[in-house]
Amino acid sequence: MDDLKIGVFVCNCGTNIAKVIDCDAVIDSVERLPYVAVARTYKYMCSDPGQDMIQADIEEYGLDRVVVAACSPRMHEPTFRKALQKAGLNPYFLEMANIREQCSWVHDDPVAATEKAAALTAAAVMRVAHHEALERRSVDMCPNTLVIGGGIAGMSAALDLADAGNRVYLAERSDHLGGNVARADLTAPYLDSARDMLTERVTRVVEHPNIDVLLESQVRKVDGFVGNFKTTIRAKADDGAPVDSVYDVGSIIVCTGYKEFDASRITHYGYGKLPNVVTSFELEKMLRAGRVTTKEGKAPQYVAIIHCVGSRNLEFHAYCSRVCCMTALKYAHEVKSAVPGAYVSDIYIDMHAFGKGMEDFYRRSSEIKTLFLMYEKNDYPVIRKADATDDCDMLIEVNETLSGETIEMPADLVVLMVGMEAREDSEEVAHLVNISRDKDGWFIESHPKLDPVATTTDGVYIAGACQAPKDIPDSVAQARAAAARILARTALGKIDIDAVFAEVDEDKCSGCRMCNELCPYVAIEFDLEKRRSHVISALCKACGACVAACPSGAITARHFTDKQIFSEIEGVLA
Amino acid sequence: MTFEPKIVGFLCNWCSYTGADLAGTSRIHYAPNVRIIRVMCSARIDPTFVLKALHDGADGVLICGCHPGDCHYSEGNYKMMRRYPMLKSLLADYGIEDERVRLEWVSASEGQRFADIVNDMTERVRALGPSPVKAALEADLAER
Amino acid sequence: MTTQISIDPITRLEGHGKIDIFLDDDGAVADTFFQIPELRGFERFVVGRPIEELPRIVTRICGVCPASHHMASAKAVDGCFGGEVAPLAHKLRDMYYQAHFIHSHIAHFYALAAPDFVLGPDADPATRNVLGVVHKVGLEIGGAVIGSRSKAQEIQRIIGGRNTQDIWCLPGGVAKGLKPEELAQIRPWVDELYDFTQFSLQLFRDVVLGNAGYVDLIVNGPYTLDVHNMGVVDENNAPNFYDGTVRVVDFEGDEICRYKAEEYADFVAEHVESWTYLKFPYLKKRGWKGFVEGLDTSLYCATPLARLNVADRMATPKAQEAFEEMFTTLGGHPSRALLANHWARLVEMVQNAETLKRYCDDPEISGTEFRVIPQQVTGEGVGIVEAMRGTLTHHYTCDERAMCTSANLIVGTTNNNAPIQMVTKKVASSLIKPGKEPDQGILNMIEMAFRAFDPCYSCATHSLPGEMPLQVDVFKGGELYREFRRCC
Amino acid sequence: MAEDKLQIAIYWGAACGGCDVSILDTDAFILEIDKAADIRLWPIATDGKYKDIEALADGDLDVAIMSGAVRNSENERMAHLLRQKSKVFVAYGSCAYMGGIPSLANLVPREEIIKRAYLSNASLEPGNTTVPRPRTSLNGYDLELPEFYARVYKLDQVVDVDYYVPGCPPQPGQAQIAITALVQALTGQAEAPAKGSVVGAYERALCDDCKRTKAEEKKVKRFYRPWEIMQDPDVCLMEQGMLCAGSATRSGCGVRCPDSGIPCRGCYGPAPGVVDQGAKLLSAVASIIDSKDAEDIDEILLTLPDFTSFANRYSVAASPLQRSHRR
Repeated sequence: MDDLKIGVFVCNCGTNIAKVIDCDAVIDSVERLPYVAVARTYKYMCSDPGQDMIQADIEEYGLDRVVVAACSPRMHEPTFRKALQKAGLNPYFLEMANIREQCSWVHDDPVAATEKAAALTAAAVMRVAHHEALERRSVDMCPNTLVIGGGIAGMSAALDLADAGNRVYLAERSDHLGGNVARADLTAPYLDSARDMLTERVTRVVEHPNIDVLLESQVRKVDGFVGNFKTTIRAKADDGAPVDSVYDVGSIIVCTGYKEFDASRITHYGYGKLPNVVTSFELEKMLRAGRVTTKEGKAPQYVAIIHCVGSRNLEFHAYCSRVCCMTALKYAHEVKSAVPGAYVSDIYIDMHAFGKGMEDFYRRSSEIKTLFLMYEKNDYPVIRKADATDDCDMLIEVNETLSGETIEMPADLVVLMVGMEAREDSEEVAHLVNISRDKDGWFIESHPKLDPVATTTDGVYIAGACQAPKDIPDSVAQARAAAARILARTALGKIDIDAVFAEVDEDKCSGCRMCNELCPYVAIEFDLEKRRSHVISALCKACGACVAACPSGAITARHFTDKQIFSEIEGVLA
Repeated sequence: MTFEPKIVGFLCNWCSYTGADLAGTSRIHYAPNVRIIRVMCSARIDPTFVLKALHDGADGVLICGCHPGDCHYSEGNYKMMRRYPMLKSLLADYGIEDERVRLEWVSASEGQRFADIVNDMTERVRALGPSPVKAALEADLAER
Repeated sequence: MTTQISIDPITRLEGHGKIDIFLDDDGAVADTFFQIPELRGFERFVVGRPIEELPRIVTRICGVCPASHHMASAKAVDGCFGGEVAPLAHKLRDMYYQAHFIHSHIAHFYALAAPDFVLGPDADPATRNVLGVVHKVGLEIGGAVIGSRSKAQEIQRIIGGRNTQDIWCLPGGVAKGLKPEELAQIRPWVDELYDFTQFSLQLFRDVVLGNAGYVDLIVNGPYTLDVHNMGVVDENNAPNFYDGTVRVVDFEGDEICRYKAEEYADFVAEHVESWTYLKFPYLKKRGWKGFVEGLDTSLYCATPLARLNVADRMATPKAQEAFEEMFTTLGGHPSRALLANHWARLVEMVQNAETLKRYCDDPEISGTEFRVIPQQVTGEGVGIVEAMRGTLTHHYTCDERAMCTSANLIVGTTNNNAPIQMVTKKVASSLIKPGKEPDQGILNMIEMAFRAFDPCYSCATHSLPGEMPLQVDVFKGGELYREFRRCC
Repeated sequence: MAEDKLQIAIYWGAACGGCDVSILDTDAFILEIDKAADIRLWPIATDGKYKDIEALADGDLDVAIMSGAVRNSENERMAHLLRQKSKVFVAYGSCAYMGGIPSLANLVPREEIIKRAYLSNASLEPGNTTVPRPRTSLNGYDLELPEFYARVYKLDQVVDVDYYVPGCPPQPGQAQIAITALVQALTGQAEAPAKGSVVGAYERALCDDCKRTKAEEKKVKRFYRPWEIMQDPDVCLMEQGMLCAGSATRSGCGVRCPDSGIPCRGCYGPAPGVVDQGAKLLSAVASIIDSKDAEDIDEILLTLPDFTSFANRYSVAASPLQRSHRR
């Protein structure tokens, strides 16, 4: 370490940084630190000239470590790592100081902000001195994929993968394919038949030579890591006894879908008590059977549709279930055609008509004389049994916000647009494949915008409504995106493993086994013969839980070593 | 001159650090007293880091991780959740005032919350005055 | 003008203790002060700890007699839980403690006391050590000494897991029992140890009692004090080291008082002087009367001899024979001859070995009911044992979660603090007189007085170890003009 | 004093003497030391003259072995003197190495220690108000006591230390290995260990040598104090809910405590490279608590009171905070 040469590059980010932070003062303060060979500022470090400057300095000064004080590393760390690599330096010899998002953008006192920026930069300098060269590695990629869930998303993903020549195991818990779409009649906004669409998919899947459909099957266990999973699937055999089979796959797509909100939880809608209050899925069933009637078997004269049942409220789910508005409009059309002359009222909070063809659909729904009534969030419409003198079964009282009046609507049939919910087995599934769930139980994607199908577990993807409420086109798009991600990897035949992971020093490991159960990715295995723990680097996600927990300091987190963090502490406090 | 506390912040990469970045992109202004050290997960935060920060002169230590149930690594933050009360009682035995070390859950979308926490903690630590650690260790040396 | 003599083994020297002797203008001893310069604060820093941990913390008061602290502490902790202890555990602890007594007494007698008697107080200081003893009595015997000490240590280790910094006791019993195969292993050693105690007594008879000069020195020398005696006895008034009643007998043999452990604070109190960290225990009902001798004094010794002085008899037959022989030679029971402490150790060792034998023959000793789980926290306990160097008292209180709320310790050597002050002055006064300048002899004489007590300042200050290194510096007119030194 | 013999001093600071006993307990090995070396100072066992040590030139002693912590001005003075006179200075035993049990006193203010010892305990002379003072003038005589410092120091907080021998006390066999290694290095028979090394102990934690079985499932629903349950003598104590510092403690002691049914309390100090034994133990133990609910965790921790005195039983002075900072 004696002859280390560190270059420090402080970015002005136009004026984003420089208008608050005195970048020259930062340079002055870090120049005095050990090993700093050169320190410069530049207008835009991430620009090509900025990167060129870093590369030129690496060459000219023989730099072996680089600190860039600029934006968040979450923004440009990959950019500058590449710059180092191009100049022949190991990319992990970079450390960034976040002086924009966490300094110039949040502080207004230039003196204090400059002092803090200098401290953060000093910490980066002190840290980077302890950085080690790390190499990414590659392992063989098994081309097979396990798709969990045989709904529209699962089938779509399976078909793309299978069409490309790869083996797909499609595991479905129930005894048939199709998922929730199989429960629908027509689809919005073009009123196409869901059944036709699904039949095409199911037939292709079942007949596809590269797809093994495993009905009445549940995934029991997932071992291994990206490219090399071993999955155990329990199927119901002919005689009813369960049989476990092991499948080798390189990737897993979770397409477990959603379940509908239980309408009886909202007591004031009287679902389960008032016989003619039904859920959207119950209406679908009537529509599929071609007969829309009341419990008494009569054609309803007044049909009321209530939106956001379980969605968009404080009591149950704050989120929007995304498909109900357009489905409700679809019902307006379908009810009108099933019961000509019926009056349809549509009681909503906001009409979410995003997406292709939807606004048109909304307009067309108005044209067929659907009565739209708007109510305030959390100010629920009240349903009561009508008096014998009334010509309807029920009366719905709505505080209508557009008119500002309280309106009483007659109804013979009330349709509750039940929202989507994470399935009750989502926790179990998350555990099985080691992915995370958000507070509502939906699986979490790797990045909400840029990586919406990958998860925190490499090789495990999510698609469809298990990730969040979604309509059919979005589910299919996500499924096919997941398939494309997998195909891109199988095409290479190899996969890259991140260079950042935890390592056990076997000369220090005492075999206490404190760490064995801590890893969420089951990346720690215990060698019973040697009595030492060992990290399977391909499985490790580098969270560092085992590193902190190891009572004898035998586990090291690459790129987040104790020494590196200690120097950073010293740096920020220097 | 008012006393400006130096607070070391240990933030998990996925939620809290991102939340702090969000405070930046949202231009939410807050006190400049917290210096952030990024770790991948709050589970990586060895209590030694906190002790070292206090030894090295920090007036306070702020630890932030994902909300329970929201950990990027499934359950890392629970490890921190368990270490925290033990660490706090250890620190109390070493005479470190309660408010100098704090654990907060900050999600990637809670830029405002992060800023509020920093402001609140800065005020509380400012009210406590400088950490006694460095001064006491120096006074020990002077006695000898 | 005052002349100051510093006998200073610590502050400017190797050990931990200091004697200042002040001479008057004529050169006679005006006053002496024996100072203990250190304090560690165990009584305070054990507060707040789980009470059951104390037996494993307070052992660090003294690395020479950790077993004594461990036992006293364990008993105090038992008290905090209502006092229920598995009967087998009491036996095992007592057995273990006998082994500790044996190796400690062997070390003291052969390494520290024997040089004075075997080689004589006038021998060349360079040879007046344990190696000198070995040379005189023969290498074979030296081997036996080392072997016996190490066997006694090994017995302790087998029974309780460690032979130093003991760990074994838990509230209600002990952490491990004595397996039959372990018992079989130690059994022959116990017999050998018994033989060794008989050998040691014979050695004492041959070497010491065979020399009229020594006997005279013991019985009639300056090493006597008219203070009382303290020791723990069983229901028959025989010495018991692990458990019993504390009995105090005056130097004429009359009982002054007896008390149970939990009553200790009614009978003993500690006086504080600002010039030493070590307190001065005295008989509380008599009040602090200063450093005075006589039947009215409130001061007492707690030493091996004091233990035999308060006892009417020994608990085992061979020890009883030795007891009778000793007091007959000393001219009656009780005795004030401080140097007889060395002999008393040998007598005690016989009882220790005989008791060990008895336990080895106890059919229940290798049972498995060695601990009961305490059912209640009663919050207070006092544990008293006889440490090698005197009666040792640990007194704890705890809260309902069994966390220590207070601790008070009166340690073996502390009991003897005042007598040591006094014998120091006595010896100094007999040696330093107008016109008689102190010489090398002062060292030996003072050292012999100290060794009689076998003081352990590690224990006494809850801080400092070991035996007593000594240095005498004689100052006249503020100038150092004589110095005599020795480490033991 | 033979010219070719090593010159050695053995000394104690604020110690219990157990370290010296541990050297004595090497039995016959003492005679070997005696052959290879002149022991110039060893208060517990041999003759030696302090003034001679003072008269030595700097570096005349080959090795000084000091046990005990530094609690007062006298301990410190001796540490400096021995350091100055010796080529190699060894901190011997837990107190010298980490502050030891005496450094638990660092969690308590000095004044409270004095108060408890002399002003407020059950057996004090009624009405006593006297406390020991550094200087007392009595009948015209001036009496001095060393200064009782505000806290305990480990040796390397006071002087430069070359090697450390851990243990309370060091296991005699290990002491022998450590001393042999030093003697061989000093006589050119072997390479000297790197400065700052811990000698006389292993590189792994105690679990490596502990015979108790360890299972994969290490989860704690509640802790048990050693007296609260009857233990299984063959199963990891941590798995039985008993706090054991073995996993965070260097091996070398011979596993005497867990082998006898008593959990390790950490006397051999942290594993190599670990800054604070207590923080590491904390981190590990917390990680295996079986709960994800903050309130539940608090409940569970009620079964583990006073964790601090387990975390740093032997190492308060060595922890980053070193002492209580309560004002």
